[in-house]
Amino acid sequence: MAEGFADTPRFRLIDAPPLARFVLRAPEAARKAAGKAYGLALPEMLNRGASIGERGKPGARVALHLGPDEWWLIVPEAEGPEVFGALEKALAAHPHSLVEISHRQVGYVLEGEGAASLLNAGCPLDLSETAFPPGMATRSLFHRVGLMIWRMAPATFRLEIDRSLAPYFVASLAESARDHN
Amino acid sequence: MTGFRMAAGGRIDRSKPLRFTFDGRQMHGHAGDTLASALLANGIHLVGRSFKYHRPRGIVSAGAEEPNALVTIDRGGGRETPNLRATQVELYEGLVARSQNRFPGLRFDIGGINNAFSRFLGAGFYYKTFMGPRFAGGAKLWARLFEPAIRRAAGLGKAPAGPDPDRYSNRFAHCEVLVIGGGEAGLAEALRRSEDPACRVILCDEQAEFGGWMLVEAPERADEMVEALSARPNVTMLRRSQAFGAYAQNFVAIAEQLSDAQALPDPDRPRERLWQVRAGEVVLASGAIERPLVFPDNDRPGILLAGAAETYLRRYGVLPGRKIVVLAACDTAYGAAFALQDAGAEIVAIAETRAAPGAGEIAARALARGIPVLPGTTILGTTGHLRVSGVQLGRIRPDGTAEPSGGFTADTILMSGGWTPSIHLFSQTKGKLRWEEGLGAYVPAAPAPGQTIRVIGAASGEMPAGMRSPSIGALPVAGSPDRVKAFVDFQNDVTARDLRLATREGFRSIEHVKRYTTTGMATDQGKTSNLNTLGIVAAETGRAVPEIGLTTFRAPYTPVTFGLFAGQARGDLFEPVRRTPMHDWAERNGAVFEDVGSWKRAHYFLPRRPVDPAAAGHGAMHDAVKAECRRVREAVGLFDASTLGKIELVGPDAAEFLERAYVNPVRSLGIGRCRYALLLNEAGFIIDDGIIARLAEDRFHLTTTTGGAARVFGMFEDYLQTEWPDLKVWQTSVTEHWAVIAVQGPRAREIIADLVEGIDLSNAAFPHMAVREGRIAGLPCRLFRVSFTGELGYEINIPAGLALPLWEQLAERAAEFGGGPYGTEAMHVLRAEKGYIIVGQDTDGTMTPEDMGLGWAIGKKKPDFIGKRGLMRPDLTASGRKQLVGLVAEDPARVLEEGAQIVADSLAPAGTHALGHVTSAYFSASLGQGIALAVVEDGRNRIGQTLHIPMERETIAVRVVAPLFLDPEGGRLHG
Amino acid sequence: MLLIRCPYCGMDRPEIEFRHAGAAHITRPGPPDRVSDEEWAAFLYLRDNPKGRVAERWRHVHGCGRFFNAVRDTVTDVFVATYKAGEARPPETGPGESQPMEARP
Amino acid sequence: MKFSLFSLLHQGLTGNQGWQPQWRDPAPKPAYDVIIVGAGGHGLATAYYLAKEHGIRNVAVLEKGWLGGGNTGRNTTIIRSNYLWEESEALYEHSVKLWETLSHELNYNVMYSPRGVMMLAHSVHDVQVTKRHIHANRLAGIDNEWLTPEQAQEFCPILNISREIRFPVLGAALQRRGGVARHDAVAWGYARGADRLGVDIIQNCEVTAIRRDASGRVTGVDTTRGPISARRIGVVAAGHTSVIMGMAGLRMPLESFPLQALVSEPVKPVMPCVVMSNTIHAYMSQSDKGELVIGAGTDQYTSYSQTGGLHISQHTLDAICELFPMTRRLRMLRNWGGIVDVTPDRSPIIGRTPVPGLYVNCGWGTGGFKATPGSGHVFAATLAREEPHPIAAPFTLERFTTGRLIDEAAAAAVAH
Repeated sequence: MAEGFADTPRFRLIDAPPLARFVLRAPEAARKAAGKAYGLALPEMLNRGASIGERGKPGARVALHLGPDEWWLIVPEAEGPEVFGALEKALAAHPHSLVEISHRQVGYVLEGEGAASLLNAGCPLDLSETAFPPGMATRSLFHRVGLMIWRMAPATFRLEIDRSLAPYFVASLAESARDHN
Repeated sequence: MTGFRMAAGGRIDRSKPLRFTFDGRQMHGHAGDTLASALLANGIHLVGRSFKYHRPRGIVSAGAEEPNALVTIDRGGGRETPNLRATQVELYEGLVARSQNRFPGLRFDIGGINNAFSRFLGAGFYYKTFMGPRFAGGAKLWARLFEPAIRRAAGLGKAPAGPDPDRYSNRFAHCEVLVIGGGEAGLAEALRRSEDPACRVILCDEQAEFGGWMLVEAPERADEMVEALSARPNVTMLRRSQAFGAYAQNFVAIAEQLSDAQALPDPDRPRERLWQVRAGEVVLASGAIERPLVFPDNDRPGILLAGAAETYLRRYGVLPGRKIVVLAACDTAYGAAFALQDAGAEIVAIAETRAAPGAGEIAARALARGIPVLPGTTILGTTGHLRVSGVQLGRIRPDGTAEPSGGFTADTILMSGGWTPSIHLFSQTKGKLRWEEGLGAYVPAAPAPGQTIRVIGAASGEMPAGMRSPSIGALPVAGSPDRVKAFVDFQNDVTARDLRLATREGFRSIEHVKRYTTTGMATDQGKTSNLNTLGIVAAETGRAVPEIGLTTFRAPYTPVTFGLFAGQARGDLFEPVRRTPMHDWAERNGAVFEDVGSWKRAHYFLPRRPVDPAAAGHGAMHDAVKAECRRVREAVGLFDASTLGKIELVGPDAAEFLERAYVNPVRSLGIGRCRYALLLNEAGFIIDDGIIARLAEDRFHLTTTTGGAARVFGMFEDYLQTEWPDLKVWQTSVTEHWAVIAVQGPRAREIIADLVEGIDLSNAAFPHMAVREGRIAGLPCRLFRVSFTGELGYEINIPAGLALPLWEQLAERAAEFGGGPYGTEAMHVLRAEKGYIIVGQDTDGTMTPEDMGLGWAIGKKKPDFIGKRGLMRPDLTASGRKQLVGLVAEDPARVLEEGAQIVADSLAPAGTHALGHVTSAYFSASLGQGIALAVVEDGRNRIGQTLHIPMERETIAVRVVAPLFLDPEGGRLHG
Repeated sequence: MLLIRCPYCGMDRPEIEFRHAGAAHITRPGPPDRVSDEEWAAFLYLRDNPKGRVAERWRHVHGCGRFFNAVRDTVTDVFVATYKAGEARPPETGPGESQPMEARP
Repeated sequence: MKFSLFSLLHQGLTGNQGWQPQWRDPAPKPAYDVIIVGAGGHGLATAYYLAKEHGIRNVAVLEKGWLGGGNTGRNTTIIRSNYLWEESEALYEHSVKLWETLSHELNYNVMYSPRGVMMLAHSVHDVQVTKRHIHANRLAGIDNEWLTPEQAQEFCPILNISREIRFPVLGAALQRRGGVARHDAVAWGYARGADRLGVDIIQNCEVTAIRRDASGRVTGVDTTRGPISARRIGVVAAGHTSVIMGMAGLRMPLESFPLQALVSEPVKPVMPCVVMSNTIHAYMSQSDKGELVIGAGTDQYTSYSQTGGLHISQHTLDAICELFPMTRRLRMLRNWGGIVDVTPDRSPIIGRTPVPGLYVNCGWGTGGFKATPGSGHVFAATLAREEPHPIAAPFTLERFTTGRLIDEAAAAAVAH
C-alpha cells in the first residue's frame, strides 16, 4: 500500500506485515489480568503504547492505550486466535469486550529525521519530542482522515489507518512530501 | 546613474540585471528590486487607473499598504494573478506585468470620462437612481440594463481563464513565542527570547528580507541580527510570510510565498505554504504605516509617501523624482528630503502643515541645507495629468481655511501625515484599543481574554517623537471643500466630500459611513485611509474620534490566495473516496459507480464499460438493471454490501442496551437469530435501520445503513457514555473488518454450499433470519441468512483483506448458473418490488414507523426506547399522516418520477395541496410494469383510489395499492 | 481553531479533533408515560443559549473518543473548565442553571 | 426628498448640498404603541409595514448597535423561494414577490437582481431530493427547473462539470427569479421608509430588561437610554433572540452559531448567477463591484463571538476551488462572521409567545436575508392584529411541542 509514496533520505514509509488486531474495552480492574494473559502489561497511562519483540515476528506484542477503557492489541497474524482465546479466558470474570479488527485498518511505519515534520503537514498536534515523546500513542488527524500515531522512537512513527482510507492517506502523504525535501 | 537608478547604494544586486515587461514594454531592473522600484527606476510612476473615476494613478507606498499600484502578473497557463501590488512583487527574469482596469490603454482610458461626471457620482449615488420608471419594467430594468453596465465597469483585474496548476501546502507548527514582524523590534525580541534553547521561536516577516526599516537606515545591523538568529536551531525564520489571521487562543495563520519570486519555479513544489501556528505567546512587532495627507488632487502619479520615497532611494537605489516638494505633518519627511537631496534631487520646498515644525531643530537643518521650510502651509491643488507637474500652496489660516500662497513646478510630491501603528492582528484577536490623540491613532490597550499577545515597537504606539503626529482628516482648502477632490481612499475613489455627503445624509456611525461610501473596503482594506476617514467624520459631526467607533479589522491582513486555504485538498485529495475490497473487480467488469456517503458503490454493470458511462445513456443503464434483476429472480446475483455499517456490541448488558436503543424487542432474540430493526431519534422519526444478529448471549453484530454508519456509532457512543453509563457494554466498529458479499436468488444455496464448512445450510438448521459463524473457502466467516430482495439469500461476512478471491470464485460460479453481479440500482428495484424501504429515500426525517407500515416492529411492552416519548406527541399520533403505499400508473409501462407530487384531483392549479410524493419508482422487469412507492396522506385508507400526479405537460392517473408487488406470501424467501 | 483540554487525555488538543455535542446537563426525562409533551419539548429543543458561560458537551472523537463537559464563554470562546461526563459543573464556573419554559412574571 | 435621476442631477449641479439625512436620530419617547427590538432588515421592515399598511406609526425600533449592523450587513444576500414544504413555499414566495417591487416601494435602489439561483446535485440522492423540490415548487406555482450538467454550465460557464471530480455535478435546480440584492440598501431603504412614516429608529439603545405587569403582560422595556413603555413588543433580534427572550423568562428552541462569509478581491465579471451546493457547503455569487461573495456552513459550536475557525474557511474554499477551478488563484479579501439563531427544524418562529404582548420573529438561521420583506410584512400584520398572519400561522412556537415541524433540513439529510 505504501507504493505511490516516494521515499527520500529524510523519511520512508514501510508497510506493516500482516497482523492480528483486537480492541479490548474493559474497566481498569481488568487491565492487569489482561496483561498477564497477553504477555505484556497493558499501559496504565492513557495515550501510551508498549511493545515487546520485533513487529510481525513470532511473540511480538503491541498494546496501545487509546481511550480510558480502550486498548488496541496487535500481534503477528498467526497468533491472533491463540491470543483471543487466552484473553477471553483470563477475562472471564471481568465484564469486557474483546473484538477482532485485524482487517479494519492497515499499518505503516514512517521513519526518518523528517518524519515528524512531514506528519505536521496534516496533523495538528505538537509532534516535538517534549510534547509527544517516544512511547506516546494517540488517535488524531492527517488532513481529512483519522489515524493512530504511535511514536516508537524519536524518528519512528507507527501509523494505523482505516482500510478504505489508506489509499487517500498515502496519496496525501506523498503530496505533502513534495514540500518536505 | 542610468535613468533614475543610482550608481551605488541599496540592497539590489547590480551585477544581476533582470528583464521584465510592463504593458508589453521591455524594461530592466535588478535582483532585489520589487516591480515598483524597477518601474520607478525606469521613470514610470503611472501604473494604474482608479476604480470609479479611472483617474491616472501612481505608486504611493513601498509596501503592503499600497492602494494604487495593482497589476496583473502573468506567468501563462492559468498562472495569471490579478490585483497584485507592484510594491510587493519581487522582480524576476522575464516577469510579465500588466496594468488593469483601463481601456484601451493606461495612458488613454475611455473610462476616464467618469471623472467628468463625478459630481453626479458621489457616495451611494446608485442607491438613488437606476430604479427605472415602473412602466419601463422597474426592477427588471436595473437587472437587465444598469446592473450589467456597472458590473462591466467595476472589478479590477481579470480572473484567470483556466485552472491554477500550482500547488499549495500546509504546516501545523507549535512554538513558545511567535514574533510577527522582522523589523528592529521583532528581531531584537526574537534574539532575546531564543537565548533559552528550550524556547521555540518562530519569526515571520512579509518581506523578502528581515530588517524592516533597518534595511533603509542601518542594513549592516539588520544583517548582524539576522545572522545571529539564523545560527540558533530553536528559531524558525519565515521570510515572505504574512501573518494574515489571528484567531482564538494564540492561533495564527501565516501565508508563506515560496516560488513567486522565482523565474522558473519547479511545478512539483508548492507555490505557497500555509502555516497554522499555535503559540504560547504572540509578539506583534508589525511596525507602523505612514499616513497620506488629504489635499486636493492628492492622487496624481508622482505623489507618494515620504517614507516610501526614502525606501526607494536607500533600499533600492532609485531616485523617485528630480524636483520635489514635500508636505509634512511630522519630522520623518525631513529625513527623506535630506536623503533625496544628497542623492541629487532638488527639494523645492518643505511645506509644513504645523504652524511650527515639531522640533525646530530639524527645520533649522533643512534651512541650513538650503531647503525652504514653509510653516503653516498646505497644498491647495496640483497640476499634471499622467504625472504631477506643479503644486499650488496655501497658507493655513487660524479659522481652518487656507489662502493661496504661490506655487512651484515639481515632478514629485512627498507627503507624510504621521504614522499609524499596525494593530490589525491585535484587533483581530479582539484586543482592547485606546485612542491616542497625539498619535492620531488607536494603540493596543489590553489583550482579549484567552489571548497571550504583546505588541512591541512602533505597532504598540511607542515611536520616536519625530514620527508622532496628531494629524488626521482633511487639510484646509481655499473656498468650499466640496468643490475639490481630495482623496481619502485612493483605490475606491472616496474623497473627503463623499464622506461629508454621507454624514450629511445621516450616516454617522463609522460602519455606516464606510459601507455607504465604500471607504476602507478596497483591496488594501483602508490601511492608509481609515484614520483620515475617522478624522473627517469626527470633524464633520463634531464628535471626538472614539465616539464614532472603529471599524473592525478582519482577517486577512492582506489578501490570501484561495488555493492556499484549499491546500492539497483538490482532485483526488479533495475528500477521501472509500472503495470496497471488490472495487477493482467491479471496475474491470463494467461497473458504473455512484457516490453513497463517502463510498463508491457499483450502481450497475454494463456489459462493456464505455469510456464515458454518461454517454452510454439511460437506455444502457435500463437494460443493465433489467438484466441484473432477472439474474437475481431467476438464478443468483452477487452484491457487494461491504459498505453497510457494522458494529460489534459486546458485554453483559448488550441486549439491554439494544432493547433501549431500537424500537424492536431484542432481549427475546435467540442466539443465532437476526431481526430487522428500526432506529429512531428522540423526536420519534426514523433515522436508520438494519439487522441485529445475536452471536452469543453477550455478543451482537449489528448493521446500519451505509451513510448512517458513523452517525449511529456516534449516537450509541453518546448513550453508552453519558445516558446509560451504568450498562456494561461496549461497541466496536467492524465496518471495515468485514467485507460483505450478498448472494441472492433461487440458486444462492447451490453456489455456496460446498464452500461452507461447519454450517448446516438446510432450511431447518439455518432458516431465514439466522446467523452462524463458520468458514467459507477456508476463511473465517459470519454467514447471515437474510434477504433484501425477497429471494433466498445469504450475506457472507469475511475479513476484508481476504474477500476478493472469494468474490471472484463466487462470480465464476454464479456465471455458470446464469447469474452474476448486481448493483445498487437493481438492489433498489428488487427491494421495492417487496416494499422494503430505504431509509433516506422513502423516509426523509419526518416519518414514523407507523407511517412506514412498520408499526409491527415496535416492542409494545417496552417501557422505553429512543424515540418512544417522541412518538407519543400529538402530531405524530394524529390521523391523516402520510403513509407508505404503492402506486401503479394506469399505463403499466409508465415509470413515475421520484419526487413527483400527488394530488387528489386531475385538475391541479398552482397552489393545490399535495397529498404526498413518489419516493421510489422503477420499471419492474419481473412484473413487466412500472412500480412506485409513495407517501400519501392517510394512504392506507386510500388503497384502491385513483390519485393524480401533475407533471410539466400532463397529469398521470395512478392507482393506490399496497406497497408489496411481488410474492406477497414470501415463498421465495424461504426457498 | 479552538484549543480544548480533554479531561481524559489531560492535554490541550486542537478543535478539529473534537465534535461539539450540544448543551450539557440536560437530563432525559422518563418514563415516557409520565412525561408531558411540554417536558419532552423542553428536553428535545429548549436551550439556554446564553451569551456568556455555557455548559456544553464535546466528544474527543479523533482522540480518546470520550464525551466530556466544558464551560465556555460564548463571547470570547475561552474555555473556563472541562470536566468528565457525569461530573457536576464546577461551582466556580458561574451561573448556568436552566430556567423553566413557563413565563416568569 | 424623493430619490431619482432628476434629484441626482439637480443636486450634482448645485454642489450636492441639499441632501437630507436619510433617517432621523431621535431620542426615545417615554411610550410607543409598539416596540421592535432589533433594527436589522426584518425589524425595520416590520416597522415599515406597521406604519404603511396598518397605520401604526407610533413605533420605536431599538437597536443596541447601528441599524443593519447585524446579519443584515453580513450575509451573502441570496434570494430564492424554492423551498420544499408548502408552509415555507408560501412564506418565501410572498417575500420574492415583494422583492420584485421593493426598490419602487421604498424609493431606494436595493439592487434586487434576479440573476438566477442554481442549486447543484452531486449524487443520485441529491438528484432525488432536488427533483422533489422542483415538483413541489411547480405545483405551488414557484419557478424551479431541472438543468442537466451541460445546461448548468451554460448558465454558469465557470462551473466544473467534469464527471471525474469528487462531487461531480449531476444536475441542478434553477430558480430564475432567485438572485441577490444589496444588503445594506435593504436596511437603509426600510429605515428611510419607516422614518418618513414617523417610526423612531433609536440606535445605540440596548434593551436590558422586559417589563411586565401583575398579569404577566409586557408593559415595556428598560434600555441603556432609559425605560420605554409599550403594550406590544416584537423581538426581531436574530442571534441575540435567546438573550432578549430570557429577559422575559422564556427559554427558546434556539441555538446561536457563528456563520462565516468571505469575499475575494474584485475581478471583472465571471459569475453571472448564484450557485449553491448544500452537499459541499459552498455558495457563491459575484457582487456588482466584482467581488466573489462566498458563504460557508456554520461553525460547530454555539458562539456570540462573530468569529469562526480558519478551518471552516478552508473547507469552504476548497469546495469553491473544486467547483470553480479558475478561482484557485484569486485571493480572499475579507472574512467575517455573523451570529445565526438556528431552530431544530431550520424554519423560523414567527408569532405569539406565552407572554402576552410579547411577539417573536426569529430562527431564520443561515437564510433570513431572502425573507426580509415577507417576514416584516407578515410579522407586522401579526403585531397589528394580535393574531398570526395566515402565512405566519404555521410557524408557531407550539410546533416544537406538538411535533408539527416544518423540517426543511430533514428532507435533504439522512442517508441510505
